[in-house]
Amino acid sequence: MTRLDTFRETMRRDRVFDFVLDERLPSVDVSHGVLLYVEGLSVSFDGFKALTNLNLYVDDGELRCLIGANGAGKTTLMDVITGKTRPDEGVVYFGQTHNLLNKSEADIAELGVGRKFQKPTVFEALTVFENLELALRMDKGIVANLFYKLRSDQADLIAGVIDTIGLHTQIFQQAGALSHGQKQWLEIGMLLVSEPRLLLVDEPVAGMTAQETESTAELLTGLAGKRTVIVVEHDMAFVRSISREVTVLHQGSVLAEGSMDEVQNNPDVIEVYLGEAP
Amino acid sequence: MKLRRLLTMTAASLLLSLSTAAMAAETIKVGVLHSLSGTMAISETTLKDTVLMMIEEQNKKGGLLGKKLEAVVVDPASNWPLFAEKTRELLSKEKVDVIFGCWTSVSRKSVLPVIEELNGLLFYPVQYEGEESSKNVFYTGAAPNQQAIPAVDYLMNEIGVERWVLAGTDYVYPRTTNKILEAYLKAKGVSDSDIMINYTPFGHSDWQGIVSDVKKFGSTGKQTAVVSTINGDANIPFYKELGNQGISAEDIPVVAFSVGEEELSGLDTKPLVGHLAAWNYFQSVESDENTAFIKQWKAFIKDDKRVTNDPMEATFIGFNMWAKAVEKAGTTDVDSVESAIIGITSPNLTGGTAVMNKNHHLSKPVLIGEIQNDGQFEVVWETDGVVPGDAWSDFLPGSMDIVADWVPPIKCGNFNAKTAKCSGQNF
Amino acid sequence: MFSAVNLVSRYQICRWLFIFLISISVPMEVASASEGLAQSGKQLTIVKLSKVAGVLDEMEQQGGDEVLPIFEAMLVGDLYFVKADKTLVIVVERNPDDESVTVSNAFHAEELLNFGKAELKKVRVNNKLRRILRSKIAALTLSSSDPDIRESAVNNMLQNLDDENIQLLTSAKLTETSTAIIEKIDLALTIALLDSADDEERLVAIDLLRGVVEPVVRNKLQSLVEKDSQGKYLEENRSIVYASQSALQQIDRKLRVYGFIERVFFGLSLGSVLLLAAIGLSITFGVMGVINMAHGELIMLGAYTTYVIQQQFPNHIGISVFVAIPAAFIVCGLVGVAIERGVIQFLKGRPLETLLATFGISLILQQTVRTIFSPLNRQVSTPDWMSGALQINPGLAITYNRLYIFIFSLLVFFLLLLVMKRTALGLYVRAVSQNRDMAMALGIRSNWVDAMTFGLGSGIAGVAGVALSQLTNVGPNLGQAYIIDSFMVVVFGGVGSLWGTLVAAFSLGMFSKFMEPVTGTVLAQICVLVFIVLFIQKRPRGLFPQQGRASES
Amino acid sequence: MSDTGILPELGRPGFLRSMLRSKGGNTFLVLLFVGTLLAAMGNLLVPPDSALYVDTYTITLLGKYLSFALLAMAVDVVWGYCGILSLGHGAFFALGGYGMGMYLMRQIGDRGVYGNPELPDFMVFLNWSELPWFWYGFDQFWFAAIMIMLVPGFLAFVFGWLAFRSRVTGVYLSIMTQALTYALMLAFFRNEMGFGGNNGLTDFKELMGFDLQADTTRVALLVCTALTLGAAYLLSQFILSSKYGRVIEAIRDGESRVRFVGYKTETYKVWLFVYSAVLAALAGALYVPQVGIINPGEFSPLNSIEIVVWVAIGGRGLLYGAILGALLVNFAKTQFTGILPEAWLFALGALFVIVTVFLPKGVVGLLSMRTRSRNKPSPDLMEARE
Repeated sequence: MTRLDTFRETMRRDRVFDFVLDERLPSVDVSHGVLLYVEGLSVSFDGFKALTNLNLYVDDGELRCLIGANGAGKTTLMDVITGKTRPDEGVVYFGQTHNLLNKSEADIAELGVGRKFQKPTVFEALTVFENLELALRMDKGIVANLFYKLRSDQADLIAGVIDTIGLHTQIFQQAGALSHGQKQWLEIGMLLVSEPRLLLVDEPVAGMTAQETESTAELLTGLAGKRTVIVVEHDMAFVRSISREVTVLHQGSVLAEGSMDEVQNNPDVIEVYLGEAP
Repeated sequence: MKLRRLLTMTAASLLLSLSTAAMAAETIKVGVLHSLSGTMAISETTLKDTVLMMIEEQNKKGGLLGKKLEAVVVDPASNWPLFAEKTRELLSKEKVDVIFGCWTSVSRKSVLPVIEELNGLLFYPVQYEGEESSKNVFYTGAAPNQQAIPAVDYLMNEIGVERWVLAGTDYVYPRTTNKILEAYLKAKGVSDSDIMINYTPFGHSDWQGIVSDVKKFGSTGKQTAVVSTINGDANIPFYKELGNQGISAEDIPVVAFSVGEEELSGLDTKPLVGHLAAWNYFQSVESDENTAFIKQWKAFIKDDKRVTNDPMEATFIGFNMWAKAVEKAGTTDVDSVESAIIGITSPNLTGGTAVMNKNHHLSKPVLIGEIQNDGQFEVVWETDGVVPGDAWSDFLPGSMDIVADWVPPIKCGNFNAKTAKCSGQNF
Repeated sequence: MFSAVNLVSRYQICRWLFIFLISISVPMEVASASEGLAQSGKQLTIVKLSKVAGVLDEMEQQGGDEVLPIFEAMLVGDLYFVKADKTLVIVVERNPDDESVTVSNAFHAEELLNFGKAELKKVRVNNKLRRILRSKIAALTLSSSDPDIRESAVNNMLQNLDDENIQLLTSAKLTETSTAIIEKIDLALTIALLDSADDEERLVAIDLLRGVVEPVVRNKLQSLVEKDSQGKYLEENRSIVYASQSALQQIDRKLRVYGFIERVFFGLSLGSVLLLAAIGLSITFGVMGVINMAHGELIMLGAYTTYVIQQQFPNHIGISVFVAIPAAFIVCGLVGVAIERGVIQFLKGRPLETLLATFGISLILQQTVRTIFSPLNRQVSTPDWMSGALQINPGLAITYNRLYIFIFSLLVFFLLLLVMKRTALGLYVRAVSQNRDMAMALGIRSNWVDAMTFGLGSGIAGVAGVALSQLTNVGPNLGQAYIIDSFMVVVFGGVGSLWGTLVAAFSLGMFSKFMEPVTGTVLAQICVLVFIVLFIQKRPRGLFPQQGRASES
Repeated sequence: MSDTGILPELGRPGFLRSMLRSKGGNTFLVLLFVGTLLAAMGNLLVPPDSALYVDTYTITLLGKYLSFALLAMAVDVVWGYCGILSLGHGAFFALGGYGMGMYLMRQIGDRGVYGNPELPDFMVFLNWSELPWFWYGFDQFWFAAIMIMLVPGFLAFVFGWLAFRSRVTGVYLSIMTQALTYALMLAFFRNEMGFGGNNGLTDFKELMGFDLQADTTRVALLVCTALTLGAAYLLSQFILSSKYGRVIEAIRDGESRVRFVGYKTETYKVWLFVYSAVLAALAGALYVPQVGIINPGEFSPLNSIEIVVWVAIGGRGLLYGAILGALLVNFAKTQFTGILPEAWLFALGALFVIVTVFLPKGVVGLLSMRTRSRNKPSPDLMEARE
């Protein structure tokens, strides 16, 4: 290759240098269609088995609901996926290549795993805008943040999300002053602006009005396809309204998997879970 | 707005209150620079009261040069940088003519540059490690050769001590004293293996290990003694541990340089009885001056239980010498007093007279006392005459050649006799 | 360990019996009283201290048994003389009311006199004279009817084995009935044999002294293996040198073992102090999450309570400690409840703020104590049963005060454990600490539980103060010396775990005591701190972390 | 979608804009500038017998207060903004002070009492024969200046890196920092360390060739301290009003949540801690030549806690609050200890309790609360934080 060729190659106008590229999703290999692998996962606290040999596979672009009684291990599973809790044994892979178990919470989040907590956790001393800005997908290093200025595309994104979550009048209000439901929305908003590959949503509609619940359902179903979503929820009607695939957890392992109808007719499920309801 | 006003007001009042200069003096001002709060308050408050008593006494006699004396008391709060700050306040704001103050070496070191810069006058009343002689400071406490060396002589000659434990708190006074003693003992033919040196932190309370080591060290059949430069609070647990481990004053006597009547007052002296202390003064010494002084003190402080101690005597002597020098010079001007005071004598409370030497240290008798049940000392030995205080030890290699002599032609606090040079003076 | 000691001594009894058979006895004539005694007695009041020893010899020769009361009085400092006529008198009673002293004439005990304090002067003694007096008294009391006096007399003579004393001992042995004292006498005679002219006897003696840890023996043997400046042994008979060397080795081996045991005890003792100081904190910090910086001051209050109680019972020092323990618990407990109700309850869930507020309280408490009791240290006497040491053997002694405090600390610990595990209060406390809302929903008055918990922790701090008053100075700064150490112990052990606090206290105590000979005290302390700082990086929740989901968040 | 064009402007104001909007901050900067200027002129230009004369005592006192203010600000940066309650900032302050002290000691040269050109007096005194290796280079100001920031910064980095990486937080961290400064205190008390033991370093003669006892030098030092304080204030303001600052505040309120958003909070905290330590060290370095002594007492845990109190009283989470607190408390201390030494500890203790229980936002918080209740609209909410 001649020098000129090298030059031309370097100066090709349809490409940019790597360092000019930022805020790109790290590449996640989903060549087999599966985004999340959870295999043989066991977690115990002080003798109590929170998860026992749990297996779960979530496809790319899927919307999956996790249901189960209290203590079934739903939140613990999310904790493991996001790096908060280290399992005793088992494997968690994000795509084909990323082993989530040896990564820190921040690294996992950077990979594109976003989480909404059961109890809304927003930064109360910051404004709604700042909360969203903080969650933006961007370089999370110190120097970058020290000299950071909001770009117009990011501003557009935030504006869009604010429209979605309906907090337009509260943009510059401190998040601490929001109502419970508004905080839920804000947290969902933070999840949206971070543009994650995988969304873990823990009880999104608790404390919401029926109307809000409906729009949440709309939002989540709208996301599916573009992103992968795992929802933990107790509200069966809500689950039914959004879900195509449901996983039932019981005592730390998967009891049943399938569509809502299938699951509801599963005798095991009826016995341990739904059987209690009526 | 309010905030701004508040800030402005604070700043303004700050500047105003600090810059009001003192009015011209109708009286002779005596600065008292002793900690009244913090860790050193225990010891120093007494000295503040002593100075106040002396001033009251002097005023009863008609003051000095026809003027009344006025005490200016400040509290440096056992905080060493604050000592320097308060000295500056005394000298530049209050314009005092003399300062009585300081207890610890570090406080004196902190004050030193300021007092030399502003040409003040300081009387320092506590025994210390020596190695210093400032133009502006008069040292009325004991130098190491007025306390440590006579004590060792006593133990060696009268008790027949052959093995030595030099135990001290880890700061400059014990370090220096022990260095001097080590050199002195070696010069006397004591071998290295018969000297044990140990340092502990301030306020050390767990003495089991060290006392057990001392016990082992002393069990070789040779008479052993502990020379203790252990500071204040750490002493009681030390003596208690000695007593509990069955070491009596007869087996291994401890001679201390920082344990006096004040430290013993109100303490359970049972474990201490028979141990020794070396000072220039004990309350138990019988003399007319001392009886009068004790009476005066108890009346002044309105407490019959209060005791007197060595630094109080040093304050007493220092104050009397200053008063005499002022009268001799006819002025309170620092330079005149400085040259007038050399050679001035003042009666000791223990009998005899103290003399201010050319090196700004005193000649004083040295007494060894044994601790009694009642917290007093019984004098068991004393030097034949007075011992002149030596600013620079003859037993340290660094200071052997240095002499302090504030009389012309030398007029230097650290004159190197070998090189005939005077270095490091702040004026 | 104790049985091992017994075995050894039994073995030695057999050996000394052998010595007994070969020893010869020389009866001693007791000198009769002489007229010159009073005359030489007067000398005591005149001569310089360095000459007094000679006067004492003279008196002993002249007076015989008669001088015993004089010597004893002189030893304890009760011998005075009348300034006017230099008559020696012995103090019988001091009358504090009118400052007068009742005395008896030193030579006619029945003659009682009354003097003003100023008319008398003490006969001066120093430590050297006391030693001489003690050995003279020993010689005179060797035939005393009290075995304790006889034993201490023999012990005194052990230090000074001259011909005269050996003769005294030999004769005393014939009439001695107590086996313990006979053993001691035999030991003395065996040591004396080392100076015998017969090398065979000396070898036998060395063999007998093998493994005896009495310091006198070791020093004596050491002198047998000394070399002169050319490196040649002073002792001519090589076999004696070798025998002594091997005997010494055996003694040193034993001493090393004892030294190790002693160090372990030191570690345990320091550990027990740390445990006492930290355990109250472990309750308030571990269970309630309150950073009580005033904890040290509560310890200090406990110590001052001891002082006040002792002031109330000046004649019953021994019992006052037992009164002080509940008193300190109540006083500090109440102060603790007051602190909780007054300040801490407003700071729920803000641990860092409790740190600041309680630090302010600690300053106030310190200054209050300073105002009430003066900044000087206060006198807390040690009861007799707590002073002295348990002499296990001549090479190993354990001081009583530390021993009792060690036992006491364990007692407090297990009592607390019992309270926490077996009582309703303990149950409530644990319930509230794990889930306040749930506990409240179950009808537990969480405010009351908080106050009680804090009171309990504070009360225990007070009890620790009682123990510490026996070891260290009782002054306003007492608490500050322990607060950082206490926090270190609790954090190291794992917050909320009582057992963790126990293990942490003792292991830190051991660690620093075993570091001490290597590094010195200060460095040992620094090492402990650095060690804990590093350890916490490795295990942020301490040795015994509280587990479970609750601790995760 | 609605109009989003205004968002970037309204969102987070730029540094300059935020400065302009911070009334308290501006007042502070102006006061600092004017006060220092007046004091300097009052000392140098006004004749000593004039009523307007500012004596040297006041100058050194002001210098001391300002160094304390810088120190308080350093603590506020980590505590008020990031929730790291450091009870060991006195250690960084003292280390900075020792760095400066070592330089000043070397400047004495052969003017020490023993006349040794190489060794400081206390070393001759203890029969040391040569300069310990860690004293090398301190005869050069540039080297000393670097070390003053490097050593405490490095210590803070190592400590912070270990602690934050292991997620030692809250109370544990506070106690660890306390242990750190306590250990350092014990170490510096040891004479073998080669830092002068209990006596510390004192009897300084000159700084960069200027006589330390000259009035001009003192005024210059005061001006330097004021400038450093001002610069540090602006820099801290810049850092804390950047997005980095938002993250820091978010960490204070919910560290694990920030981690789930993808920020490596350890790194954020470590660098903030290092920055704060360097500020504290600078304060120490400015403090030493003005008071003339540095000794291990500065490491005492009590001192570090007192710094925290200044911040708490002034108002944490506000830079000028911390500064105001340091000035107020120290001014009160100077006044009180002169009049009623006994009462000072009572007053200080009571202040602690009252401020923590009733005034969690300190004096400034009290003031700004008033201001806010008068200006109803919400934009002020933003300002209150700046």
